[in-house]
Amino acid sequence: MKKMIRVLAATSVLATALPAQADVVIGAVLPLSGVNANGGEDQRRGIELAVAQINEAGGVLGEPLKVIYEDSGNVPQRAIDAARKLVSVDGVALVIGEYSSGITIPLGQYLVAEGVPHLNPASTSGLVRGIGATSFSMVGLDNVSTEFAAKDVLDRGWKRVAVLAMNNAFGQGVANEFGAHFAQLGGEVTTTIMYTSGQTTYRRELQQAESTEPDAYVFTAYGADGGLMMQEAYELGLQEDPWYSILITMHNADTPAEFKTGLIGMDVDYTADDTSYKAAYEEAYGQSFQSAWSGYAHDTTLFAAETIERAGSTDRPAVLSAIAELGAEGFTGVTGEIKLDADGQRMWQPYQKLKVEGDALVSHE
Amino acid sequence: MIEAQDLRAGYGDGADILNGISLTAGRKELVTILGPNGCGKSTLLKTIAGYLKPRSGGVKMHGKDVSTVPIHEKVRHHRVGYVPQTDNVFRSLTVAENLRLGARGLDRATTARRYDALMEQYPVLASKQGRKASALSGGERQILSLARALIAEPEILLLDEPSAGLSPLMLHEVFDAIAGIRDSQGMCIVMVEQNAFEALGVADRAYVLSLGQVAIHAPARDLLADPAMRALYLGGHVA
Amino acid sequence: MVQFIFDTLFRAADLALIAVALSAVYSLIRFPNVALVQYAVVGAFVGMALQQQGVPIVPAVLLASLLVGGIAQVFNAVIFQRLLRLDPAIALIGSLALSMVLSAGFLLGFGPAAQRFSVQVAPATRVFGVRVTEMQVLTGGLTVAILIAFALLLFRTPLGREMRAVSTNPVLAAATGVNTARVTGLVVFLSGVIAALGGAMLALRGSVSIDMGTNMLLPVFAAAILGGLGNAFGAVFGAIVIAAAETLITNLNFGPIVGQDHVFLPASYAPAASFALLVAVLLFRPRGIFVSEVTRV
Amino acid sequence: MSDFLIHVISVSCIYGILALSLNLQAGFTGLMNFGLIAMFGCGVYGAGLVHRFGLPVALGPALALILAVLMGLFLARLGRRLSTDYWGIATLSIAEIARIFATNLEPLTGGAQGISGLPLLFSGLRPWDGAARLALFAVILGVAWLICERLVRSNFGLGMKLIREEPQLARALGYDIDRIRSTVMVIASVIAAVAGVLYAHYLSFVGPELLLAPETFLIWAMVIIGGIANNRGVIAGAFAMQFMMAYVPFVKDYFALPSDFVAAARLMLSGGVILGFLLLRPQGIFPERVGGRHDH
Amino acid sequence: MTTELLAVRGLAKAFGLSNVLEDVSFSVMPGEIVGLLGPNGSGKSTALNVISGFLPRSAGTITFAGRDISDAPVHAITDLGLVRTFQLPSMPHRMTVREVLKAGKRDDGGRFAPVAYGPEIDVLLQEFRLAHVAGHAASALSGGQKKLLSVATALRANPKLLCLDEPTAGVHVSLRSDLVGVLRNYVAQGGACLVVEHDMLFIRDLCTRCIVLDRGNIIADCLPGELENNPRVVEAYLGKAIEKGGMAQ
Repeated sequence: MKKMIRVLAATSVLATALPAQADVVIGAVLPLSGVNANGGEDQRRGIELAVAQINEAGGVLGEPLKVIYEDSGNVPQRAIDAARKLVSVDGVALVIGEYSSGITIPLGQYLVAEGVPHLNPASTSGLVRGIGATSFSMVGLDNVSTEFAAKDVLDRGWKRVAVLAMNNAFGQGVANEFGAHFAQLGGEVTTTIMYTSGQTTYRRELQQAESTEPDAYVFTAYGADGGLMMQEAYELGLQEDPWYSILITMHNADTPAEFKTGLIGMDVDYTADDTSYKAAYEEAYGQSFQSAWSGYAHDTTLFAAETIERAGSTDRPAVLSAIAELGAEGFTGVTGEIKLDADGQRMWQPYQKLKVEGDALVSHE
Repeated sequence: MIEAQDLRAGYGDGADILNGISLTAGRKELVTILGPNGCGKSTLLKTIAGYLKPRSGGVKMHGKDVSTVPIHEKVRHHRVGYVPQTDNVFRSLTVAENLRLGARGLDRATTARRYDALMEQYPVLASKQGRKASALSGGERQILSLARALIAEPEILLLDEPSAGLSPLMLHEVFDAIAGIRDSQGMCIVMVEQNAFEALGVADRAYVLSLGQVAIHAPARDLLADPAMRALYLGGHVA
Repeated sequence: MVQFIFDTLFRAADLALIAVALSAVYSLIRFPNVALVQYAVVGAFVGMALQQQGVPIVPAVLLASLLVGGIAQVFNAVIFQRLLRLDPAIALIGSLALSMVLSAGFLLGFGPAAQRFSVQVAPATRVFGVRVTEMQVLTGGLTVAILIAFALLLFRTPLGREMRAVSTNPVLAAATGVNTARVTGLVVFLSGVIAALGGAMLALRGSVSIDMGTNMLLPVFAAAILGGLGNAFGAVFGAIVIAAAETLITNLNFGPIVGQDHVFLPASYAPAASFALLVAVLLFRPRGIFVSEVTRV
Repeated sequence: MSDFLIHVISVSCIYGILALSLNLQAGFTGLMNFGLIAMFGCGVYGAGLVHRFGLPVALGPALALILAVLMGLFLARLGRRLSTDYWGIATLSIAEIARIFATNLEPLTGGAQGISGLPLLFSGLRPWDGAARLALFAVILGVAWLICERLVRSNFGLGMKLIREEPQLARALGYDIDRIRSTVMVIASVIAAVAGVLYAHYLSFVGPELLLAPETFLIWAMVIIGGIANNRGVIAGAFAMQFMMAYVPFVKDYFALPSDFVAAARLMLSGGVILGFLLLRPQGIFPERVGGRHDH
Repeated sequence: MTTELLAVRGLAKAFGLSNVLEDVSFSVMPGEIVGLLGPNGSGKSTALNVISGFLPRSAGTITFAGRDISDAPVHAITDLGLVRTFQLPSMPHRMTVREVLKAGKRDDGGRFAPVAYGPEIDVLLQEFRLAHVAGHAASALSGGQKKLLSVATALRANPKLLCLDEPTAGVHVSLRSDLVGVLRNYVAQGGACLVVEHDMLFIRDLCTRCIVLDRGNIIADCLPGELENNPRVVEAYLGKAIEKGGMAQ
C-alpha cells in the first residue's frame, strides 16, 4: 500500500512538472500511427507550414503560436484520451482533429461536452454534422463530394458499378451517399463491399466485386490499403475494366505507378487559384502533395489563428463566437473560400477530376 | 565398473530421497536393487545414470568420476546403456528405427551386422521390423528396448524395472534374456526391481533399500533364503 | 469451382509454413509459441530491409530466414526455457508479451505502413480459366518444396529420426544418447527458418504490415490445432480446411435468398469462420482431428 | 491539470475492476483467460445497444449482466475438456469473433463507427462531474475488491486455489470442478461487464476498437506487475500501468520524440512489463500472501 | 444383519485390449478395515480408481451406502461419503498445510462464508504431527508428510468410507504406528477403511480383513493372519522363484 501511494505521488509530481505554457497553444489529434499514418503525417505538414507562416508574420495575440500534436493511433479511445490531455493539462484554446470520421465523431462529441471548440479538418461523413454546437468542419461533407463523383462516373458512360469502401464511418457514408446519388441519376450499383482496413490481402473482396460483372469499379481507400488493392486488382487482371477512386489522393502516394495506370478519380481541389502553398510544401518536403488533406489542415490552422486573434484571447466562449462570426463572413485559404452554414459545416468546396500519369496526378476534365 | 559413494539426491528443492547410499557393481555381474514403493530405488538408478545430479557423493564408472556427466554423454562416451521403466520405446517410430536410433554414431557396416545379430537373437522383433513400436505388446516392447540399448554394445547396463506391467510368462522371458546378456557378453548390469523374488532368481547380488538407505546388502542366494526377505514382502518389515 | 480450389490452396499456402513450424516446435517444447507468428513478420521485414541494402532477393530471403532461426534460438534460450520451468501457461503469456514487444519494434523500425519486396509484378494469366500470377505459382511452388524438404529431413534422415525420437519420448531419447538440448535447439532454429520463409512468401505475394502477425495468429493456430498440435503435417491439412472455410464464406452469394442479384457476407467475416471452426474443434475434438503422438496431461 | 489527474485515476479505477476480474480467474483459479476483453465488451455493448435503440439507460446494466453471464458460462463450458493453453487460445478466438461481429453487424452494433453520444454520468454536476464519477468508480472498485476478497477467503476460495494447483486432489475431496469454474467465470464476467458499462458511459462512445486483443494483455500486464493472486496488488498494478500509459505522451513531448513513439511505447510497456516481470519477478510487486491472515 | 457400506459386483476394467480387472466382487461393512493387496500390476490401484469414480468402469456395478455410484461423478461419490487419497499425493505450493487441511471439508458454514480455523484443525495437526509445519506451503513437505496430510485432509471430510492408496510408502517408521492409531480411532467412531498397501506389517496391524488381487481377479478374501498360509497368495507373490531354488527354509 505504501508503495502504491509513492507511485501515485511520483506520477502526480511528474504530471504537474511537465507542461510549460507561455505561447498561444492549440492542440491537434491526428493519426500519426496506424493505417492512416501517411494521411496524418500529411496533415501535420500542412499545420507546420501554417504555423511557420503565422509566426513569421508575428504570431497570434503577439505570441508565437504553438501546436501540440497527439497521436490517435487510429483508435477512438486513444483519441479521446489524447484530447483529454490537451484540454485539461495543456489547456489548449481549441482542438483540431481527426482524420477518419469514425474517430472525429467521438472526439468531437467529447470536446463538445467539455465546451472546447473543435475544428474538423478532414472527415467528410454526413454524421459529422450531428456532433454538436461547438464543432465546426473545415471541409465539405460526403453528400457534396459523392454527388460530384456519381455524376462524373455516369458521364463517363459506366452504368453498372461495384462499390468498395472501408468499413468505417467515412466508408459507410461514401458508399451510402454514392449509391443513393448514383441510383437517382439512373445508374445501378451491382454490389457494395465494405472491407476491413489494414488487411494483408483484398483478393476476396476483389473477387466478390468481380463476380458481379460491373462496367467499372468505384472505390475509396486509405493509403496503404489502396496501394495493395490496386496491386491485387492489377494482378487479378481486373484493371481491364476502369477503376474510379473517390478521394484519390488518399492512396495515390502509396500506390506504385505500375499498378495504377489509367486510374482516374476525383478529390477535393486543394490548390484553388493560389499556387504559393504548393510551392512552399514542395520546398519544405521535397515532394509534391501526399494527399489533399495537408491543404485542409493548413487552412484549418490559419482559420484557428485568425479566430483567436479576433477573439482577443484564448478564452473559449470568445473563441467560439469568433469562429461563428468568421464562418459566417467567410475566410479564404488555399482550398478556396471557407464559409460555414448554420450547423457550422463548410458549405462549398472545389472539387477536381484527376487521372494518374506515371506517379503523379494531373487534372482530367 | 560402477562405484557409487555415499549418494545423496532429491528432486527440485524437495527433501533428500537418497540419504547416503553406496553401491558397487563389477564386470559380468548382475546387481539388483529392491525395496518397497517410495524407498528411492528408481531415484538411485536415475542418479547413477545421470538424470539427476547428486547433492553429495559421487559416481565412478570405469574408474572415472562421472557424477555430473549427463545421461546422453554417458551413453555416447562411457559405454553405458539405460532402459527406463515404462514408456521405453519410441512409439511413433518403427521397430527398425528404434534400433537404428540405438546405433547412432556407428558406421553402416557395424550397424548392419549388429542389427542382424539382434534380429537373430530376438525373433519376435525380426517379424515386426517395419511396424510401429506402439503396435507391440508389453513384452515385445521390453525386448525391443533392451535390444535398442544392446545394439551400441554397452559395458554397463542400467535397467529400471524391466518386469513392470508384464505377464508372468513374459516376465521370465525378459529375465532370462537379461541373464543371458550378462553371461554371454560379460556386461555389468544394475537392475531395479519390484518383483523381488524373480529378480533374486537371476541376480548375483542385491541391495534392499528402505527410506533412502541401504537396509540389506547380500548375495542374491542368501537373500532368497532369508526369512527377513520373506517377511518384508509377506508380513514383515525391515527396520 | 476451379477458382475456389485455387483460392483455397493459395490461402492454405499462406498459413501452412507457419502452422507447420508452430506444430514442429510444439512437439518438442510443449507450449503454443505465439511469437512464432511474429518471427514470420521479422523474416519478411529483414528480407525487405536487406533487399533495400542492395542484396539480391534470393540471398536476402535466405539470410533473413537464417537470422530469424538464430533469433528464435536466442529467445527460446533466454525467455522460454526459463518461463517453461514455471508453467507452460506462463510461457504462453510470455510469448504473447514477446509478440507485443516485437510489434512495437516493427512500428519503430519500419513504420506502420505495409511494405513490399521490390519485385516485378505481372498481371495474372489464365490457367484452366483461373487467374494465377507468376508470383503465386513461384511462391506456392516454393512453399510445397520447403514442406517436402522438411518432410524428407524429418522422415528420411538420422537427424529427423532423432527429432521424432525426442518429440515422442525425450527421456528415452537421452537414454539412447541423443543430446536432446541440441536437437531441441535445432528444431527451434528450423521453426524460425520455416516461419521466416513463410513470412517472406507472403510478402512476395502481397505486402506485409506490422499487423500481419496479429492477423495471422488465430488462423495459423486454428490450422495447427485442427491438425493436432505437434503433428507437423497435420498442420498442412488444417491449413487447407481453414482456407476452404474462409474462402467458402466469402464466395457464397446470398443474393438469391434476399431477392437481390449479389449479396455477399463481408469478407471480414472470413477470419471469424476460421476462429469459429477452431472453437468448434476444441469443443468437440479437444485434441484436433489427427490425435498427435503428444499425449497431453 | 487536476482534471487530467482525475481522468487518469478514474480510468485506473475501471481497469482496477478489470484486473480484479482477471485475478479471480487467472490468479486464484488458474483460468488463463486471454479473452477477458469480451467480458468487458458485454458491458460496453450492453450499455451501447441500449442507448442505440433508445431504451432507458437503466436497462444497460441489465443487458450487460445477461450477456456477461452467458459469456462466462460459454467460456467455462468450453474449458471443460481443454488444457490451459488450448483454452487460452480458445478464449482469444472468442474475443476476436466478438470483435469481428461488433465490427460487421452494422444494423445492430453500428459497425465500425460504433455507437456514440452515450449519456455521460453526472454531466449535470459540472464542474464537479469528474470528481463525482471518480467517487462512483472508486466506490464500485471498493465493492468489487470486497467481493473478491470475501470470495477468496471463503470456503469456496479454498476450492478455487485447490483447483488452480491440484485439480485431482480437489476432485478427490469432492469439489465439483466444473461448477466452481462456471461460478468463478460468471462472477468474474459480471465484474468485468460492470467495468464495461462504467467505461461506456465514461467515454460516451462504444466501438469495436475497445475489444482489441492488446487491451486484454494490458490487463494481464496489470495483474502480473501487481502480483498475481493478490487483490490489492493487481489494483496497484492497474494504477501503475494506467499512469505509465497516460504519461507516455508527456515523455514524448518532453524529449520531442517522434509520434510513432507513443504507440510503440504503449505496446512495449505492456509487453515489456509482462516479460520483465515473468523473467525477473514472476510473483509481482506484491506477492500472493500464502495462507492469508490466519497463518503466521 | 448390517447392510453393506460398499458393494462391488462383477467389476471389470479394460485399457484397450488388456483387462486390468476381470471380475471383481467384494463388499465392505461399516466398522471394517479392509486391506486390498496384490503383487505389482494386479489391479489394486485401478480398482480404487474405478470405485472412487476417477476411471470409468468397463462392466459391473458399484453401490455405496445404498446408492448406485457406478457412473456417478467423483464429487457426487465424495458427497455420499467415500473419500480417497493418492499413492503419490502432490500438494499445492501456494496453499499452507493448514489451508489444505481446512479444504478437506467443503461448505463449512456455507460456501461463501469466510474460512474459520477451528480447534478441530489443531487437533488433526497434532495427531498427524504436522503442527510445526502448519503455516508452510503444502508442497514443501516431505513425501511422507504429504501422505499424512492427505490422510488427515481426507479424514476432515468425515467420510463413511476412507480409501487409502499405499498410505505408508515413504512415511517414517515411527509415524506408522500413529497412523494405525488414528485410523483405528476413526473406524471406532463409525467409519470404515479400504486400504491398498504393500507393507504387510502395517496391514497385519491395521486390517480386519484382506482381499488379494492377482491379474485382475480376487484370489483370497481372508483374515490378515491367514495370508501366509494361503498357497495361492504365496504363489502370486513369490512366483516360480520358489521352485527355482529359493525359499529353502
